[in-house]
Amino acid sequence: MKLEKGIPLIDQHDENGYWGGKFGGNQIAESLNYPIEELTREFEKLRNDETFISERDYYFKNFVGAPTPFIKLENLTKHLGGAQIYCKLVSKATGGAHKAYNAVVHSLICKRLGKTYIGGDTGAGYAGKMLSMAAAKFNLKCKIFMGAKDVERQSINVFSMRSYGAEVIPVNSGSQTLVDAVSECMRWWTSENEEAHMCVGSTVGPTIFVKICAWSTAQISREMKKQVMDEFGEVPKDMKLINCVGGGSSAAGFWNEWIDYDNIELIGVEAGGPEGSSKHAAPLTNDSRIGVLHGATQYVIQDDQGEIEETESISAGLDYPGVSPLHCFLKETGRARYTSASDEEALEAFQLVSKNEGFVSPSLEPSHAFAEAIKIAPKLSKDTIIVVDSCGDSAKDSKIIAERLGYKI
Amino acid sequence: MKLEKGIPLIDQHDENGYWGGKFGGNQIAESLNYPIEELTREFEKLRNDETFISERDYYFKNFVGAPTPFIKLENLTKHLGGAQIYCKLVSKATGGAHKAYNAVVHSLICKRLGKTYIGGDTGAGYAGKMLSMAAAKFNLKCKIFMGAKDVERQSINVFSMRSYGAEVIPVNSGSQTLVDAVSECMRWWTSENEEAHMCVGSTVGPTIFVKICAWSTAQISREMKKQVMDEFGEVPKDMKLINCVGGGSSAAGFWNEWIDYDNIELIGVEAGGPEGSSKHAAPLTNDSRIGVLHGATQYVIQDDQGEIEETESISAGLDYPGVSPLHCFLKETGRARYTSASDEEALEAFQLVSKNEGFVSPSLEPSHAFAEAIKIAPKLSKDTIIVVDSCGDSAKDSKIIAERLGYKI
Amino acid sequence: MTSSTLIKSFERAKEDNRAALLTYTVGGDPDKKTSLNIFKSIADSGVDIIECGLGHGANIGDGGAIQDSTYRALSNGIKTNDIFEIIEEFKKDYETDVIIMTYQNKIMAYGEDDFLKRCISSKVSGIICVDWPWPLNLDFAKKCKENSIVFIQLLCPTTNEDRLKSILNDAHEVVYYISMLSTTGQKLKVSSDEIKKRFNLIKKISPHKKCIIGFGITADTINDFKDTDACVVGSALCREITRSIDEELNPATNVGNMVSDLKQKLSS
Amino acid sequence: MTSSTLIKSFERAKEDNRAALLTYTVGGDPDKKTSLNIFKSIADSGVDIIECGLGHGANIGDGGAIQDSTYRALSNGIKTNDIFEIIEEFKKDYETDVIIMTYQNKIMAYGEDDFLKRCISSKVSGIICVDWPWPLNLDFAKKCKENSIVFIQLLCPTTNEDRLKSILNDAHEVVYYISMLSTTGQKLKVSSDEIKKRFNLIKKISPHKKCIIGFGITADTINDFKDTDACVVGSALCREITRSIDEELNPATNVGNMVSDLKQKLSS
Ligand SMILES: Cc1ncc(COP(=O)(O)O)c(C=O)c1O
Ligand SMILES: Cc1ncc(COP(=O)(O)O)c(C=O)c1O
Repeated sequence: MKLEKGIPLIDQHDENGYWGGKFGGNQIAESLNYPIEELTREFEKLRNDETFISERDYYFKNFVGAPTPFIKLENLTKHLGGAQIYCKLVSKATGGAHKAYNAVVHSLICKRLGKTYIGGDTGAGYAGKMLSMAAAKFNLKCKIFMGAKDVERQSINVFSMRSYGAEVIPVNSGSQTLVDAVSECMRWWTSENEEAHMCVGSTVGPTIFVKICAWSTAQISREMKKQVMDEFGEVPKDMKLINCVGGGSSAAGFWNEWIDYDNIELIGVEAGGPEGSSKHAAPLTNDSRIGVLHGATQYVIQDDQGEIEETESISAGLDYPGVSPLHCFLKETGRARYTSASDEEALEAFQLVSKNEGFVSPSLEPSHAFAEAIKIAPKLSKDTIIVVDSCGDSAKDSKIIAERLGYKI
Repeated sequence: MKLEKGIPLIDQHDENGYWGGKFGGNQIAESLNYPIEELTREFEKLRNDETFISERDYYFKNFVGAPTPFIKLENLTKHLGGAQIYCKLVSKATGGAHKAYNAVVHSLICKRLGKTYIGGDTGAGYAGKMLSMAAAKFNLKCKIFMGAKDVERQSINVFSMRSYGAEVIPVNSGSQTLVDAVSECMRWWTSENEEAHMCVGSTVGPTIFVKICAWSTAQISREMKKQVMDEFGEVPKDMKLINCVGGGSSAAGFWNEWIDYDNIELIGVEAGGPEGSSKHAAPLTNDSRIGVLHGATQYVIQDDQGEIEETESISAGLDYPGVSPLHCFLKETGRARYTSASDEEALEAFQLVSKNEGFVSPSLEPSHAFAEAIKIAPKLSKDTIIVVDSCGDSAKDSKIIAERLGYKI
Repeated sequence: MTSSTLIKSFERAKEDNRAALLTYTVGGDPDKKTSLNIFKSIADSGVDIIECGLGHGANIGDGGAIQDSTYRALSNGIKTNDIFEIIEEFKKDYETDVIIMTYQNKIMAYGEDDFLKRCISSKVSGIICVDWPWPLNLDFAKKCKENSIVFIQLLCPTTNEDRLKSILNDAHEVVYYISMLSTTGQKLKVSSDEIKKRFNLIKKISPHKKCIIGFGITADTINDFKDTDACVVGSALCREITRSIDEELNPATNVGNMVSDLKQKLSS
Repeated sequence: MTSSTLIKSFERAKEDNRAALLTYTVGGDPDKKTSLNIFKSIADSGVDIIECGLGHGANIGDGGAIQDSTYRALSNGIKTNDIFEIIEEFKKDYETDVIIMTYQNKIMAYGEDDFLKRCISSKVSGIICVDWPWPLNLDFAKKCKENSIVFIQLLCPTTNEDRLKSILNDAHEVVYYISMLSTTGQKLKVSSDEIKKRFNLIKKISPHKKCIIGFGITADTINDFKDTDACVVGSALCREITRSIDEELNPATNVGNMVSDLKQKLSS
């Protein structure tokens, strides 16, 4: 399995949609073949269409709020006393996370397809919230599928989605969480694809969804490259880019422009779950078995029957049993290194970063990435630049964090 | 009482700190005379100090996230069918509101004063949260005063402040809300001013605090002026700028650069409270009596004994019995027009805007401003430009709104 | 060769001047013993071919009724091996053909080759894999053929003519036409005539392939399809199992009665 | 002229070779009748001058103990007129001077001129207004003077020498030195010596003005100040009122006892 240089990562799949001949693909019902072909065709056209690109850029700038800041964490660097720690503050994007890029692009595509209805999955509620926002903006009818358990525990987000006019469908099957929401969303699309477009909330699902999502989040590294050049005048010799990995859309976007730079280390951090537990949402770190989930081949947390196993993580956004084919590919080619952080480590990282930096208050997902940075920074020299993607804002996690830290809320 | 052209509004006070010879001033205990003189001297130096200005601009850009978007609300405009409605999306500033500008500036001043300790008041928690964030960033010890009732009902924000390392002091006196928090903060500063700096969370308090705060939020109209020129190529002939007014910091910043343009109408919207109630937080609209509150002369909601009356508004941020001397001055000179919106009107405006626009989900404070826009827009011509300052994000109000709209949260 | 028996089942129905009747129920629902009884009862009631679901939790094609059956089986601990054992047991007493309908991950987790071996040993006649579309499935289909198991390709209303022809060209003796864009168990949202138009197109391209029509067929509409090759009723039966369990009735008996009724409607 | 009686009170203490004793309690706390009794009891216990707080909810200078008294009075419905009535009643039987200590908004709300008229009719000797600093207060101070009421300017440790001189230049016969940067009722955080140093500076600049020292003085430290002009004890008394009310004792008696004790300490 080999990574090519000079070719966008999202295009390094074979004719069947497999990266490295193995990960991804379109393992879908025949009823989805046509809409997926249609979408694939349309996307290939649009990504080369200047009007579309400038439309995308307009909304990225004016609604998502590009560029998000790239800043040095002076206090944290001093505190850890090793590598210089920088941060890409993607949490300042509209809605507080990177999910807005994908939501905007899918909404624009939906309009181009002449469809007036869009549906999407959501776990913690970020993807759904941002899709609802975009849908309201672009005058699209919107349906969000969400596990019934998540509907209960993320009720504030459910309310937001509804206030943007979206219909929120609680999914009662299986574990009643994200994995089931995605399944149900795909089932819905199977029925409605003549009228409706589907947005998958991360770089998972059939190949075209992986591609669109990563193409959207690539904005993160595109704007960051300029910021890095402004800051250092050149690409630093020794740079490490650390990102949490759930589905993998944030990491894919954060790394996209840097993949051809061999001297830049890419580190993905999965959710290790509570210390002592074995229900990790860390398919790459745990070398779980390859399987098919939501239409694509990938590492999947599953039992010997091929049944998806329940995962457990303090961070709702990382609590997914599969992982993007892109990351499976980056792992097998050795281009990226994957590791995990436990719930406890993420919590500690959250506290250390918030207290030291103030402006950077990572949600629990990027707190996993910070945990790794905190682990390795002290051992590294001042010439090493660590950049952490702080891809989510802690606001959504206040309640969970407060309870864990023993505050009365 | 007369407004001068060519002189910044914040400088149009007399030697005793009174705007129009009447509003503002320094009605403080003798123990605060020295620190206020010191701060006044220092601020006059700093606002002319290029290094300081570029430091301010650096943090406005990189942390607060300037410029915030200026966008047309196409869907709402179409829906209302009259004036063209634009929106300055200040809610995209760090922390979700304009309070970050003042927090950053005060933190920078605190450092320049050689002080390592900063304290501030907060009502709903915005001002306190952003001051805690800034304090963490700039390595300052931080104390936030908050009414005990607000501590209870805004517990998530209390937790945030604590996670940024701030000490949150519940204030048990009086109504246990913002008005008491400000009083207590001033008492604290009376004791600690040799070591500590104080940040007042809005354009209220002694003259110098009004000035610093409005000077900070002026960033809003400074950046917006460019955006208006980009959009229209000139200053539109018929433009109305609508802003909610609590303490008045947001409106002061939104209007600052436009005050000399007589053709631009400035409309301030106060909190009219629940329909049928008389406990309005609308001192300007209700022509309440002039009094002294928190060190400055202004319109104050008070009884015939000079005791502050409890106000009532669905929006925590507008629930303040006084109002900035700047706005008293703008009202008496006739430069700005003030009106109010009821809780119910604000809620309706929130729904209409969210559903139509998606990306713009105003908190309850700017929902008051939108209510006025919705009221007047249909009667106006297409040549009229209405700009609403959407100065807060609804996230903080989800619970309140959901409950009011009958969602189960 | 089991595959030849499968074709014979179709031909027998044709001789009766009617379409073959297929049932879909989830193997192991609600438990091994009951499931075996249900199959026996279905067979006794005159079904031509049994489709046995090897349920998958993270499926993306099942409607609510079949999901309920699947979760019942899975949460009762039913494993892939149990399904094979049920079929093996069933085939000891019955000639009725059994087709497995499943999802790719179930086959992968078992191992493709092991899966086929076990199909043979338990006398499975064919395999339908919902999320393994043409042409990705060709290698596996070939292996099936080598083992005399029919791999049943799926077609649907939006399969364009080129693709239709290519799939039919690669297809084994039997194909499956998904009557409408939907998951299983939804109301028929296209007319029977429209379905038959597509069915006829398929038959025109491949006159000798048997084409099963599925999705949305119930006792109300089954008669419309008597002059096709075959049709499947699934969700209605799964719902009946659920109802029987909820009301503590005997699911085997009730499902059997339903099948008799369907058979009669198809024959009249 | 009431103002002349105020000066006499200071002079009488000086003749005793001690500082004058002032008490601060909140007028109307907890109600009109009890408050009057407290004042009487304080007077009977030998106080030289009574400071009567006209409490304000949105005050920015009161510590916790005085706030408690203020809120008790306000929530019992005490109005500005009630305070004047208490003082008027008190002055019917007592010669002891009474000074009002309040905040500007209370005076504004009553009306400056009405306020002064009522001060005169109820025989108030002086006014301290915490949040009405020099020079903003000069117009009002002038009006006070015209009505023979002493407007008492405030000074503090960070009042620089220029300002100190200007204030003293404009001040009436009596000034008030805030001993430390704090609200009322906090622990004395500077040494008595340091306070006396500032006191002496004030006296050097204005030898003929009487200077009251306030903030942080209790029974423990009062003796340190016997050779100054006057000192105030406030929070300790307010706390005693609160304690008496909480324990259902007679606040007038208890506060009186406390004052006797303070007077003795100041005299010994
Ligand atoms: C803040 C944040 N980070 C990360 C993730 C994980 O998703 P992905 O790995 O696709 O970025 C989520 C998902 O909701 C998220 O909200
Ligand atoms: C979003 C928002 N808008 C407005 C206000 C009112 O304050 P001001 O009038 O000073 O802008 C607040 C205060 O908390 C606020 O949070």
